[in-house]
Amino acid sequence: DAAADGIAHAARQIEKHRAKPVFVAPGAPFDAQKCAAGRKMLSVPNSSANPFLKGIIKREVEVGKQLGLTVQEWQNQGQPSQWAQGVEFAVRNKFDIVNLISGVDPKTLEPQIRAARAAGVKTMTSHFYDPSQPQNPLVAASLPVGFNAIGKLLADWAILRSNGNAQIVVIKSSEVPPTEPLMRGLRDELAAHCPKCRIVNEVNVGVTEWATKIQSSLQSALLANPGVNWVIPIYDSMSQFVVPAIQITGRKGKVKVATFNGTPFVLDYVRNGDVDMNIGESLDWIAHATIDGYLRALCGLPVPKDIGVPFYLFDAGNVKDAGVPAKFDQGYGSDYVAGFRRLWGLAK
Amino acid sequence: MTEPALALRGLAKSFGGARALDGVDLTVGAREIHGLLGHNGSGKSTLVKVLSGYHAPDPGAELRLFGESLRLPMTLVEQRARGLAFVHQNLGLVPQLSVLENMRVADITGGGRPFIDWRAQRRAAAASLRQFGLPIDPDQPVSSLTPVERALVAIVRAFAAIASNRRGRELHGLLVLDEPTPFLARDDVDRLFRLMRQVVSEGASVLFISHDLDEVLEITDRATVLRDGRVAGSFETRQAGRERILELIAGHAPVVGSGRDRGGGVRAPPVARSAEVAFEVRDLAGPLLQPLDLALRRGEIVGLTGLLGSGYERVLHHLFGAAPATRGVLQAGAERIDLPSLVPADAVRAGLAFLPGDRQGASGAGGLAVLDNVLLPDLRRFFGGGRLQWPRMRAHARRLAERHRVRPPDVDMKLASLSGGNAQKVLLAKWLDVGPRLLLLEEPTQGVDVGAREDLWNAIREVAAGGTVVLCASSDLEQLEALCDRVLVFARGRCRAEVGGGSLSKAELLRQCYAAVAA
Amino acid sequence: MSGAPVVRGSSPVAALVERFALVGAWLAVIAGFGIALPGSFLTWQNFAVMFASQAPAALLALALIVPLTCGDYDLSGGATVTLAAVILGVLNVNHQEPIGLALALALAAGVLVGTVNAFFIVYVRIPSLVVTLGTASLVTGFVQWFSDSSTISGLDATFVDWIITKQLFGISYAFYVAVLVALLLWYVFEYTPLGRRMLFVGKGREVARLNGIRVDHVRAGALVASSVLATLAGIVYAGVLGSADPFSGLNFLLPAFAAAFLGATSIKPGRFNAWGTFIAVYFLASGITGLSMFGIPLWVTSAFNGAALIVAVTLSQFARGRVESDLG
Amino acid sequence: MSGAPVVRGSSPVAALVERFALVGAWLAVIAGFGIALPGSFLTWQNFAVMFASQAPAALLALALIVPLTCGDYDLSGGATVTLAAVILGVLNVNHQEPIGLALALALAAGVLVGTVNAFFIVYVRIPSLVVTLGTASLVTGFVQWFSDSSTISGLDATFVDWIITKQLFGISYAFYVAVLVALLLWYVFEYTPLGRRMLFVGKGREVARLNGIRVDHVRAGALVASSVLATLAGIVYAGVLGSADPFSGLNFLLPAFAAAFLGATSIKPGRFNAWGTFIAVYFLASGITGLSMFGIPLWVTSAFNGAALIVAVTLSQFARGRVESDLG
Ligand SMILES: Nc1ncnc2c1ncn2[C@@H]1O[C@H](COP(=O)(O)OP(=O)(O)OP(=O)(O)O)[C@@H](O)[C@H]1O
Ligand SMILES: Nc1ncnc2c1ncn2[C@@H]1O[C@H](COP(=O)(O)OP(=O)(O)OP(=O)(O)O)[C@@H](O)[C@H]1O
Ligand SMILES: [Mg+2]
Ligand SMILES: [Mg+2]
Repeated sequence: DAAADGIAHAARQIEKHRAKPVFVAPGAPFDAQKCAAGRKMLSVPNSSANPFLKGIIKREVEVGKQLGLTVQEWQNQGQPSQWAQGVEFAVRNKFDIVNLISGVDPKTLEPQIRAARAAGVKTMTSHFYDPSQPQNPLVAASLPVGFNAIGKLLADWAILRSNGNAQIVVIKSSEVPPTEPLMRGLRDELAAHCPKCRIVNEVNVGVTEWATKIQSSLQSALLANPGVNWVIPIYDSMSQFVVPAIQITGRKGKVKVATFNGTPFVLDYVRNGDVDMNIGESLDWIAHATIDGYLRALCGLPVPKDIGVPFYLFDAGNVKDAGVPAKFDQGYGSDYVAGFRRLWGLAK
Repeated sequence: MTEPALALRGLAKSFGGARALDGVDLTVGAREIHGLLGHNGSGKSTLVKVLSGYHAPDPGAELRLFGESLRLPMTLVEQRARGLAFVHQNLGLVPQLSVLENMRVADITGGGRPFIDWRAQRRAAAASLRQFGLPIDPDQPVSSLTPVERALVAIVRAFAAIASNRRGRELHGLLVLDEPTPFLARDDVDRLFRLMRQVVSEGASVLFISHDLDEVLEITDRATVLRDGRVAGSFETRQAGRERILELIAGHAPVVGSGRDRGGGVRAPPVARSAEVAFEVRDLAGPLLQPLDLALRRGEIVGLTGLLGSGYERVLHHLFGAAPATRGVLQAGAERIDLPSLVPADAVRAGLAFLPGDRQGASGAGGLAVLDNVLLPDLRRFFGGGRLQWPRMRAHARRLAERHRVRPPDVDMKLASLSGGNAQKVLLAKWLDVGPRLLLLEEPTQGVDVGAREDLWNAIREVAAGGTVVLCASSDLEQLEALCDRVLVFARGRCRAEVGGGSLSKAELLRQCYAAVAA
Repeated sequence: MSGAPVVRGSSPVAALVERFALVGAWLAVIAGFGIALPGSFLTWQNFAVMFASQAPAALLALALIVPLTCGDYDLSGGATVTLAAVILGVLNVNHQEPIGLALALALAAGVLVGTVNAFFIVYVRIPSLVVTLGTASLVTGFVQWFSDSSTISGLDATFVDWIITKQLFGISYAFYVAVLVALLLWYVFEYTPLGRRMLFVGKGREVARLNGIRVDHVRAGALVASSVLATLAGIVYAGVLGSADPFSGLNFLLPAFAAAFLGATSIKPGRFNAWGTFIAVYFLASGITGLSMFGIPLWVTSAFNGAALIVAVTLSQFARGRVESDLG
Repeated sequence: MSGAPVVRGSSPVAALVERFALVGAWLAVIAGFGIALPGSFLTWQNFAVMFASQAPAALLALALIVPLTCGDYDLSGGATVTLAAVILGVLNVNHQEPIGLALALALAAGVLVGTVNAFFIVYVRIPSLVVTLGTASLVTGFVQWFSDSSTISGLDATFVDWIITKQLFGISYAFYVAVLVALLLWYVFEYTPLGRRMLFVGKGREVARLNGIRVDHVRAGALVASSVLATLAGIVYAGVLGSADPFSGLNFLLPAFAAAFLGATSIKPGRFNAWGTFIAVYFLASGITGLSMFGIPLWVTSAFNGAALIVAVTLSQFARGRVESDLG
């Protein structure tokens, strides 16, 4: 019947992401050093206080060193006016690329990006759009992430682990653009493959209000809906407020959590059984892929339509690979490093 | 024991050069009620505040309490151990807090006991209130009390403190009362006196400050008169005659005579009774003011006086809308101003001007420059070409400062850093400069030195000569004599007498003041 | 009750209404949601959960009323909460120090912050608002450096158990920490000379001096106490989350002030008082819990906070005849 | 200059030092980073950009000093900035209304917020801190609902051009908006009777009243002006980014207050003044920009803000002999 088929489908999807990630070349080999020689990239994170983004930039700097690409971070406190200053800074100081990482929406900087383009500075985004989303016309190149696919994966996991009967509370932040495709994926997958599953409640909490509002509103939602057996905080840094909410309402064990990002402290939660599953990405891999993609764009080569960093599911079974306590890049294997070096002609 | 309760030697206190107290010796015997007299600003309250440890005195003062030598300022513990209790002139109550808290402040804020037994505190407070026959709920906020009740609360507080400090069966302590009586009705005063006699009979001593000679003569054993921060005399009250005391208080100030002569010379001839009536006050009454009718003629300078607390200064507050009157009308020519609804802004627009007595508090912004303060009332004059013209303003302010001999004549200086007297000159100059129709002055020359006083007087006479009506509330009788055409004498909120024409002399005024209270 | 006097404006009745209006409002909110959602809202568990998870907020609000009573603002309270949490996290998790030491150092940090505040406010005589605005961002900077801006989970299990797992009457101990602090402040404010000294300092510095109270000592003490209580709030916060969150400090500050001012309209109207503040925190929390159980979007809760504050203070202002209040 | 008096405590020299200390500090910061990063920091463009992108911050700080001068706090300023931006976004983008109408309504919203504040502060006599704390979260709630908590881009192109693209001396017009407002406030504070009245209301309400100033009118006016200027800040903010961001309101508030207090230590020490505030904003911005260019870790910048504020105010306090200041 439909329910059984759905569970089977979910199982197939999950299996795809249980295997150790394998490196798939994003394009033809090219002389990355020649292309990168003397070029400069300014990486503007959503906020310098975000360890995930900071991690990516740190690794971009290292990768850049190998290729002769200068990478600099634009320190900021998450204020759009500071991002604007960053773009202007890049223009003035003849950077070649402005790299807007995850969360800096080009549309909040259109005047500056237009100016940059006029000055011959290419603005690129990575880890921001979903392939299904049209990228901002001012952006020279962008390396999207399958947020939609992630939504589907989260749904599949819930379907599989709940035997096709997931009663879900979702915690989301609508103001962050990736949320929309991710939620779409989640809903579609549930609709398509789980007749009995329901999203009981979607709690929308602004990023600035996570600390003050997630815990209390989730507690209320859980108490108001005793049937709930899944909580999906779509970004895993939310879970530091989700886990205590479940604990304090005495639903530990009855309510499971699945989330996305692979932030170390959340992987620790997985190890302790507070979180059932966390979809992770390797920061170092993202850094490699970003620089690979950008250099291709810079040198007029075809740009991959996707950042191509595989999602890897961490659950109780494999989370120890991520380290104890967990680290950002562990558990994803490392053949991608060799892979990229070969592509870039640094190794044969 | 024969040791005096209090023995002060060479007590001096200066405020930035101003000597409020200058080598004062004061002895209060055991079981003695000692009077302390002196005109306004003579240093009485300052002496009290030094005793209470609020002011640190200038070095060199000696203090012996019950034979024991102590360093000033005394700590609170020292004071309480020796049974010192005060009724400060400003009473020292916090309006937002309850009667209970204010009455028991010493107990409930004092260290020592680990926690407050409110039942006991409330009982104690209630008991003291009952003993004084006060129908006051201890849980009322002080802000909801009438001034009389507030004074009584402060008094009861002090008596309770004394009564609680026994050595064996003997009461032991010194009760200091800084002008407690002005607000009190006669029978309250009597009750106060009975209590004073009682505590003294039980062994305590009292230092009693008052302007009311009859009170002093009635209650005190000995008395000391302060004048300009020095001791003018100290005597057995019974021996000293009333006139002698008045003379000690008034002193033989050099300017009295000369002031009068020159005053006479400069003063515009007494305004003819025929001069047209510019303002008419009808049926003015306020919380502490009995109904008053008053006709003011163009160019007239009318004085208001009385002893502290007689409420004469309130006439000004009500006329200006600074404190709302309960009823009354001010008829200014055709214009009819309803006083209960009057606010200062409208008063100013109607051509009134008011110089409050509390000078730093209400009449000038100490944090701002002399220039700012002196030009505030009418800035439109200097608003030309779409801007305030500072050069003109500065020049004008300088002229005013020089004209009124403000020292130093630096108009960019903070008002607060001027001397008291100089600050006063600035604030008076402010109003004189705009030439109001009715000028309300409260202690216009307080703290101003003798020479400058004359100048201010002349300035006031000048505006009067220009047709301005001046109402001058002051307890400085010499000033009233020199300045006014006639003077209204108040007591307990009612106008008791009018002194004018030839009979207007300092001595006469003094007599009337004390007669009025007695009445 | 025969406690410290309750200063009242007008009639005894109006006074009583004023004193317990907030409690009434709270009960009304509970009744309202209780009728609407009997099964979920009106359950012991719901309140148990709310009591425990709001404990840090309550502690911070209580911390703030200490200097407020003496007439000083402590805007660094929020940052101090985070500071304490992060010190626990870094020392206990990253450096594997015993929890006891971490706790001691967290509290010590509170003493330090408070002392710095007191020095600049009382000795240098800079307005408290300015000083604590500055120290707030200094502390924030330190926190970002010390925690590397990342959340630290895995705090000592026994510590977390004591705060959140262990329960009495089905309520985690966290709540009782807040209750104890409220009791302590209530006792100090109401029944000790120190409390009265603070009150006199706050309501009339001059008179306080005239009565021989060491105004500077009292103010300094209050500022230190406030910071220490804020660190306690941070410790409980870390316990409730089981992790140290380096960001949220500031978000707690304004609601805490709101609760403090709201609390000052009840129980002892016109004065910052422990139980009023305590009730205010849980009144606001109840409203928000009920609203979110209805699945009402979160923006309503922000509005609810603001509206509740203004309405409550306005009512009590009219109850006392719109006299200029000397709060804030 | 022979303008309004600069009241001084002690010696003229100390006074002069005090007046221009902040300017000196600014120059020092510029010199420092200039030597370190001649190529990038010490360029006209760098300052041009900083001037433009900090214009909203400057406008908000200027808005705050209006009620501060009259002795009232406006904590709703930050929320009002966001309110204006979001009104522009929703009306002009989502509802396709002409930008002119959107601008008019944004400013009208400012008048409304200011009037509400004034009503509760001046008429009901609730402390400004409490009222604006409440309205701040009310406005925040409204903004989240109105904007559906999401960033809105695609504002009218000509509007954006006017704010950020069009330049004079290489600086976007945004900056000149701030300059104009600073000029206006400077003119009002220094050269109009109104400004003097505000000053007296702030320095001594009773004095002001007894000199015939309608204190309530002045305070109400100041509160409305403050909210309107805050909306102007929001409009410029939206223009600078070409989009409306519903969240950054609060981030602006505390730095703006810091700038206001910092500004009150210079030019006209002891008074909130337009140019002092203006300079303070850009002094802090220069420091932060320099630090970011250096790639100095973020926590340093946070600390820098706080340290700069405390150090500056402390110095000026010692310059004036630690007298109780009547700011804040
Ligand atoms: N804090 C102060 N700063 C400056 N001068 C002061 C201060 N307190 C009192 N003075 C001045 O000291 C002098 C004595 O004041 P004091 O209050 O002792 O007079 P007094 O005898 O109590 O007068 P009154 O009978 O009116 O109460 C006055 O010139 C007064 O202006
Ligand atoms: N806080 C202050 N800062 C700067 N200068 C001050 C300050 N206080 C007083 N001065 C100056 O000290 C001098 C003496 O002031 P003081 O108050 O002692 O005068 P005074 O003797 O009381 O005169 P008056 O009898 O008019 O009150 C004056 O020139 C005054 O400007
Ligand atoms: Mg006196
Ligand atoms: Mg003097």
